[in-house]
Amino acid sequence: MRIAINAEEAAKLVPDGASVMVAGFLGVGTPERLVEALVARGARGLTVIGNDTARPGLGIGKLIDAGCVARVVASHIGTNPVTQRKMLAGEIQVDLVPQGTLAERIRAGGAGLGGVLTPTGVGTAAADGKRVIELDGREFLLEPPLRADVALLHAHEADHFFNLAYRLTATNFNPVMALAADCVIAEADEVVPIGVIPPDAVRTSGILVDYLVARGR
Amino acid sequence: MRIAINAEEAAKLVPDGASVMVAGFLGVGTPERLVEALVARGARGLTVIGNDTARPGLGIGKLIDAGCVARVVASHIGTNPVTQRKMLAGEIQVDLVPQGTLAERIRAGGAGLGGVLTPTGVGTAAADGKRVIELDGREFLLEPPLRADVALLHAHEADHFFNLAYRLTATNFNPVMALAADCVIAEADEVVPIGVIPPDAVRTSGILVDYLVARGR
Amino acid sequence: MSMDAKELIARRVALELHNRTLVNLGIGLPTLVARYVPPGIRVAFQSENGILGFDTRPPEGMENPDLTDAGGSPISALPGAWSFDSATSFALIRGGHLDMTVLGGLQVDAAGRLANWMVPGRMVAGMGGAMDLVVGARRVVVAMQHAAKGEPKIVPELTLPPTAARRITLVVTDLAVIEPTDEGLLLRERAPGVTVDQIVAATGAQMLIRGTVPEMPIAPAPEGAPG
Amino acid sequence: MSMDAKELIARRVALELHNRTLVNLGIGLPTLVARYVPPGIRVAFQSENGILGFDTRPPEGMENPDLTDAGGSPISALPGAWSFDSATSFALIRGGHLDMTVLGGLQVDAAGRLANWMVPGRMVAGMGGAMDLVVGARRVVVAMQHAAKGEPKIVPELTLPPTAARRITLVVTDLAVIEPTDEGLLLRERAPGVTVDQIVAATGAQMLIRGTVPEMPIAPAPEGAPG
Repeated sequence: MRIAINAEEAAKLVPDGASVMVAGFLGVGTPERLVEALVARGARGLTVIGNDTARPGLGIGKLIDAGCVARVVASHIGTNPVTQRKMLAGEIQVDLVPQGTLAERIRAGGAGLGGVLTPTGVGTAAADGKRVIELDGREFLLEPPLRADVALLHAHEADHFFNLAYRLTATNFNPVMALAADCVIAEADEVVPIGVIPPDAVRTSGILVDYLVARGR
Repeated sequence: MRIAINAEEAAKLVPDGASVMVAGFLGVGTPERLVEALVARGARGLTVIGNDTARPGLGIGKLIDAGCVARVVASHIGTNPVTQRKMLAGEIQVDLVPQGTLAERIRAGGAGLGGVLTPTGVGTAAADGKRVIELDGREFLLEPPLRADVALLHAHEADHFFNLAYRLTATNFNPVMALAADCVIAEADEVVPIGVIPPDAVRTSGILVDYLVARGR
Repeated sequence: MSMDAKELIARRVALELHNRTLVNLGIGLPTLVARYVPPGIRVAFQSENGILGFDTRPPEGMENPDLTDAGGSPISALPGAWSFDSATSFALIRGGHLDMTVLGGLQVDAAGRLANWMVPGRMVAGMGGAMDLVVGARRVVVAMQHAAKGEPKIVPELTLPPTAARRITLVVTDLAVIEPTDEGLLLRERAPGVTVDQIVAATGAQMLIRGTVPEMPIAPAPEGAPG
Repeated sequence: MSMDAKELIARRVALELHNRTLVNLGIGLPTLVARYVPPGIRVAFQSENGILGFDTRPPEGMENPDLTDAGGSPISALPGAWSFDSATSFALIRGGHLDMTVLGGLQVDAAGRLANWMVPGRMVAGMGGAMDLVVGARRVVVAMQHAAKGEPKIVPELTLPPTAARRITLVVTDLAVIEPTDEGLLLRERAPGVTVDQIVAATGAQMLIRGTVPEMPIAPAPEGAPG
């Protein structure tokens, strides 16, 4: 059996200036207690990699509100006017990446691949500065793998070995981010004994999870 | 609800000379009834894409025994002396691919990616004739995506919509092959009503499965 | 018959649904298409945040915070649904497993290219999944108003940044159905009560007009619904 | 103490296991390492056909045809095991998530390169997962007999096709433990009762020998086992 840490301790594992993958899609599947602990710690200068920045007061939006973020790598920021405003004010750098390319770049980072060859973005602004590879007469963008110092995950269930299972559309970026960071921290809605999550239902092995955040008391 | 076909009808959907992905790892997770129906039909000239050719009398080995196969794309044929003998006799062409590269090439074929950039095989015979791409001072082989005319899958459970769930190490190549062929045919150990396999347990959606083989009577 | 422009567009697009296929509907107007699936047609709708086979919003109090659509709104799931991660979601999209995507549009040009993700000078939102959808779906149907503030949205050449290099399949507007072809934009159908001249006047690009242009058919309204 | 060469090698390799890491054991000799996991060390063993946390063969009659190791033999699974598809399996391997792989070897050369998948002129088997394992695992330990039929397997330069360009981490044989370094092959340890001269005589490549070479420690035999 392994020992969970509390959210405050977890937040100390994310240094200022770190690159942080935060799972979730408009806040669904985002570890809110971890995010709140980062805000409480007063984290600064983070590079946040995630699908979007949710809304003010929700998920990654809380980090944006609190001024924790220097740079965002995301597919969409249209739901968060604070991100947009801070981008225009030059307070946050925003790198926009097509959503499928973002998922695949993170997967490549975790799978030891040299990059992603995608047809998405060819002939658009997403191709700016990208290497184009022609294969059998078709053009593909060579997109680099993405990794981060830390990944923050949200699971439906975790067991005492830190195996994780996700639920419905809260799955999203969690499984790919679990492989793509040097330090993986997860929070779960429920914690269960080993064996309650059967082998075919485990989506992320506990061997990949460095820390589990204890349930709130 | 959809209608299952019998294995004999399924075998007619695989024309002589077709490329066929056959899931499984040393026969585990291979659809044996489909394989046997292909043998019974007297299929000829198939290109078989799979991890290995199992053993004589098992899985893909049955296709080799019966002379159905002209070409094999696999990571390993060492467990099947018949494949080795037919290769030396010039009856079967064998393309050997590192196992992780094989899985990833099939995934790329199903995911619309232009190829795979892998460090595996650099500086070895696996690099012969391959394009090498240098990224940040590291070399990667550019491996092309793999697709086939037909994929033959084995599932633990199928529901009436043809959703599939796999079991333990019989999962192996099934989920990636399900996306990488023009026609997908599955056989299952059990068939259950829709809803018995919950959304998080489905591994291949029925929308991707063209035909399900009825249970033997 | 009284119906607004959005309903008309949605009911026409619904006729493009093929039986037993996978379809992605963009946020906004395209979402309406799900209401008008013709009788006898069964499609699986995919939401790019990770579900196939979703259903409309559940009754109040039965929402699940772990089950939403790509706009973040609570949804339900049909029996037989499949939930999956983001990499798998875009493997489906990019890999050609979607028969069709229905997307909103800012501009379509004479070459059939779509712009729908960015207006320079305005607040940037990001492309989200739009670029992957336009590249990957077998058919891309653009559902949009024919004009915006009196300005044509169908133009000779895009003045807004393109979403993809690819030629889209069909444009359905409140005035017309237009198919980009090798020869140019082909005017296929006109909305009920709309003349070809009215369409030409509201269209910035040249169109091919061959013989009589028929009135657009539309899917029936579902039973119990007004209209 | 009496033990055969394979057991000696397996018990020495077992000391390389790090707590709470993921380890892949190749087919054959490397498989034996699992028997000698030192007390207090917990590792998860991965089998590349798709399971993490597997256990030894179950009792007769309790085998499951859907649960085998990479050699096709029936295995069991420990509580907390994870089963996954082949693409995920090699994402783990190639992505650097394995602390260690233990593989058999045909040759290791002075540069620390490994050949273990093919002998030209002999029946071809294929590389299986070996190339990915050597490229991807953080540490690659080669477990092999020091010589084959009197011929050294540790050679100045590979005469067999390499498995990867990468320098492996450690070679453990029935005579010695050798570490490939920037300066060359470093003789780290000698097997019980074996002299440095005997090792040098049985080794085809030049070795670095610094001071006294200690005898190799080995993991204890598990309780209840002979030896």
